[in-house]
Amino acid sequence: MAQDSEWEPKLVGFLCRWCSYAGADLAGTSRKKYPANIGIIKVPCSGRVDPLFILKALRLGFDGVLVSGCHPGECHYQTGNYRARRKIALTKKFLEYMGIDPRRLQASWISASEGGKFTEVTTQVTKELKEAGPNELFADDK
Amino acid sequence: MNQKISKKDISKLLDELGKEFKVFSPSRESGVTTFAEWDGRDSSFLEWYRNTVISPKAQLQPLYEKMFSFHKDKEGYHLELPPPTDKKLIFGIRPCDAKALMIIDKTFQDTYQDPYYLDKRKNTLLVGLGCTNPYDSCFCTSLGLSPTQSSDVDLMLTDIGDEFLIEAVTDRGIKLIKKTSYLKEATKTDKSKAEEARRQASSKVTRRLDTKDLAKRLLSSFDDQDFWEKVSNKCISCGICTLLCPTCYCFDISDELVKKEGSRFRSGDSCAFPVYTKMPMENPRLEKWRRVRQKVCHKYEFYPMSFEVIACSGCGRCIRLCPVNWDITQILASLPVKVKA
Amino acid sequence: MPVSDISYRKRFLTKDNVYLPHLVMIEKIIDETPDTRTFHFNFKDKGLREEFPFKSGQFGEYSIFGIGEAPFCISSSPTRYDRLEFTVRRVGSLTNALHRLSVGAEIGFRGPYGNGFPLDLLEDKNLVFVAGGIGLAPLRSLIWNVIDNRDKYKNIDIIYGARSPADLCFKYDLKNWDKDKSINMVTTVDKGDKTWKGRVGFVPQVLEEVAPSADNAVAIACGPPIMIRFTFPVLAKLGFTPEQMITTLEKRMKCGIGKCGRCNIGNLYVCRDGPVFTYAQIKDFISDEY
Amino acid sequence: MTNREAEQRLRDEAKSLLESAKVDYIVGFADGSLKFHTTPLITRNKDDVDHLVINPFMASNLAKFLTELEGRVGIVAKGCDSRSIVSLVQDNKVSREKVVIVGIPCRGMINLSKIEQLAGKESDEIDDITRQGDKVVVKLDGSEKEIPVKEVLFDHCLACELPTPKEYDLLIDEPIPATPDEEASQAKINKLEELSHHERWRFWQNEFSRCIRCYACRNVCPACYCQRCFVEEAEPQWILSIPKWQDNLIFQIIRNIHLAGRCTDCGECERACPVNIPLRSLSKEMYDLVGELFRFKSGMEIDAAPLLTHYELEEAEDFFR
Repeated sequence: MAQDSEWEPKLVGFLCRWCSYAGADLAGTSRKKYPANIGIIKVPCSGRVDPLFILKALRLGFDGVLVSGCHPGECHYQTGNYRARRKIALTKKFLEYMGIDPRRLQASWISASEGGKFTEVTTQVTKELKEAGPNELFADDK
Repeated sequence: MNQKISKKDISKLLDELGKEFKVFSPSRESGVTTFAEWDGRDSSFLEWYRNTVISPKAQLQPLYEKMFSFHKDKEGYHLELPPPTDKKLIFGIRPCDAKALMIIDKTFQDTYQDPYYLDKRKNTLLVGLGCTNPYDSCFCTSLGLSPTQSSDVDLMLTDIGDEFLIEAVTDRGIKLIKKTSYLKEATKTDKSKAEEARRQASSKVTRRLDTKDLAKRLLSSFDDQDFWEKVSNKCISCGICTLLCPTCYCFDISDELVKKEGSRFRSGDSCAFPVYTKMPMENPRLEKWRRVRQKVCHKYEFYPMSFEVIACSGCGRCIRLCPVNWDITQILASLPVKVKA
Repeated sequence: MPVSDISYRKRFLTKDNVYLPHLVMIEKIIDETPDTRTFHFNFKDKGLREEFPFKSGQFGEYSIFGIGEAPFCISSSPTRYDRLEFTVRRVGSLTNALHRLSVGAEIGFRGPYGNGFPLDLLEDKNLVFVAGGIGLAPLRSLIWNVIDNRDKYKNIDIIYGARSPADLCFKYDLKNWDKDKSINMVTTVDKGDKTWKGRVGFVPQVLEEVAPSADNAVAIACGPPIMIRFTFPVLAKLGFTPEQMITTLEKRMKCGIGKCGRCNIGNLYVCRDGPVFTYAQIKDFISDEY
Repeated sequence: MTNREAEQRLRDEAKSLLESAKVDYIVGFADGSLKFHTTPLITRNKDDVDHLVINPFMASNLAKFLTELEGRVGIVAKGCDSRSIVSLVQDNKVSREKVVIVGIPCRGMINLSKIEQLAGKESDEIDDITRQGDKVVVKLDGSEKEIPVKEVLFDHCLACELPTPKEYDLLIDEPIPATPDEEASQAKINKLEELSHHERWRFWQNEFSRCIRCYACRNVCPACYCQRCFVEEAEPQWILSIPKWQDNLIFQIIRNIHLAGRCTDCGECERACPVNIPLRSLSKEMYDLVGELFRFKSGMEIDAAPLLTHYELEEAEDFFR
């Protein structure tokens, strides 16, 4: 895959408003630098993330998707993140079977107090996406 | 005067025609039979070709096609039509599928000319190939067709063993014959062979559809909800019978936008889908039996009312390809209202 | 009513392609009700402005490029203005997108399509207009048309209703018609509010109370299906024959010209053979799907 | 019990269910109008039940009709169909009390496409197809050809884990034990898994460029019971209604993910596809993933909680940072 060194991946983060979104906020206010590559969409719970959102983001040309919710046992709605876990696990495995680089779908548990972890995760994900190269999955070459 | 061509020469003939036309011939790709652009591979389709899953109508009304593209700049929007169509030749079209094109011409010519379809139609020559091995689902003879003869093609070929007898049906066909190599003069024997082949082929079409007073019978059965519910109950409301029907032409129009550029497309649509008639507040054909009734009545009642021709050529695809073996000939035979002769 | 004669339309086809829209500009946006807006628009090509021909009751296909296309009637009268108007209630993806537009936006328009109201049938007649909600839009085009040729027509009754005072469309026109001594204007709402001093009641009921004479009259009704279903029996009771009742129908449409298939009622296409029908035609439809 | 006896018993039972008003409808199979085809028989009329058949061509999954019919339904169910019914009961789409499951032990259904390929003729040109134990005898142009049954059964039948319904009210004939042959059933998928990501994506791109968006795959599927499918949503419009391969592919990926824990590997999607897209290579993969990650098998245990409404405290953690 052709890629010049200037190229920066773009990713969408679906962040749970009760934890990871606040975590991202904390990273911002505590001036921890996290990559500008991520566009954040606030969701009420990681369980809200329909795999459709992930595919839609990839169809629109984003290079990767990060779904992030509360640590197991800490869901604001008790069980939302457990359900998300099942969905995301299946989606990730299934997309890989279809031929989508597994690095394009990432998931994490980040609490409201883990601004540092948010920075680490986004940095790591961005790095991996850079390795994976631009998303040309849905390019109209055929 | 008739001509003939040896089956061995068909590949060469198609190569030659390919210089002037984009030639489409029966092809099997990933197990699906369709008409694909002739690329000189081989003429083995002559061995297996009975009829294709995807009818040659797809060359004139593709599954989806760009109507125009648009982009926006400082001056506003600019619309651009797709380039004009190529000259095409469809080799091997069956009489049923050729008739089907004649049927949908009526709609596309009615009141407003449909430029996309009619441009392609005008620029497409049809070389018919008589059908000598019809399916058990075929019922073309009930609609006044012959499996081996057609007035809806430019040239008609009939299998007479190692050769095809060629008849020019239109002026375009005559012109085509004149400039084509590999043809020989047909003899009397050839012609009688062709006669025999035609006779045999017709007798092989065994499925029947009684079209006598069909529109009237449908009209009288129109309000019989019990009947329509009963015949529609096993239908799964998929789009196979409509999207693959050579006489179904309904379409949807939708836009695709990528940043500031985009295109308007039209794509095949089906009256089997509830969304087809869905309005924000209501849907006149929400119930399955209404949609099935629409499909049946459109073909055998409304279309003849508007254009004096049944919108069906008996190709049998809807029966062959249906996942639940919903059979239009059975449905029409079971109409509750029989009009006496 | 005959299939529309399109010869006059030919001159207005872009590149001989009936599906290619004209570019038009939104010149003004009027909030009619909380969910309904009227858009004034004009052709970008100045040549078309002069002579764009249409009849009251005809419709156009409006598109936002990248979102899609939908049919709406032209709600202004061919006798007025050097611009066109259409009125849209926010109900789906395209109507939502239209509501997000601002003045100066460029959209696509093709038309006019459909048959329009049969003006020759209305001449020298008493006219009874019955409208509900946004159903006034097509009638409004006809009403202004009639007012501008007032001496060709006899008495005019307008009975118009909406769910609430806030849902009344074209309040500026209603005021004008109310003032016009030659028009009997009756406005009603299903449910009033503190400030509402007018009538309260459903349109068919009010129609029955107003009881316009059927003598030498034609009733033209447009509104939500439920209103239409109750209005025809009232008109019949008042002595109107099916031939004296006219309505305009709405269906899901794509092409607007009788090809894409979905707006049929029996063998008629609402886009090609309508949208204006007499009740005599409708009640003879073999389909109950209108 | 001979097949004829089984058929007679089925008809008798169906008739008595209707006569005793235990059910409003009987849903079963009748001979189709084409050779070697059956067609769903959905009826309230007790005289129609004489058309009920049992043969190796009952490929449809009739559970699909349960969500459409109002009232009590007596339904003919093979093992796989019974799993779909159980799954619908788990999802509260069908009430167990309103269904009388007439179980049919099944030795696998014959895939006509496989016969056609082996015979080099299309099914209407074949004179006869009969199953004799582990062989299928195909009569063609006056000659007979014996084919091992495993070569002509549907792929999903080869892997069948439940030939005889576990959940039933009546069982016609003796139960048949399961003899799944994963390896044979999995052949197409294994081949795919050998490819690189890129090659696999290309493969699917190619397959889905044929899709005509007829939605037969969705509409034959008993588990696809949504009143409104995401593909028809207009706001937001998730995928284009134009059958471009990209959107066809997204439709099918999402459909399969949405069906996780509901798909019972009945193979209907692949059978219904008019353009030969190997859809079971998607659904079976999801079926296996569900088993692998969560040890869940759709439609096996009627008391099991649906896959995606349930969870274990510790599972699948390695997908999360």
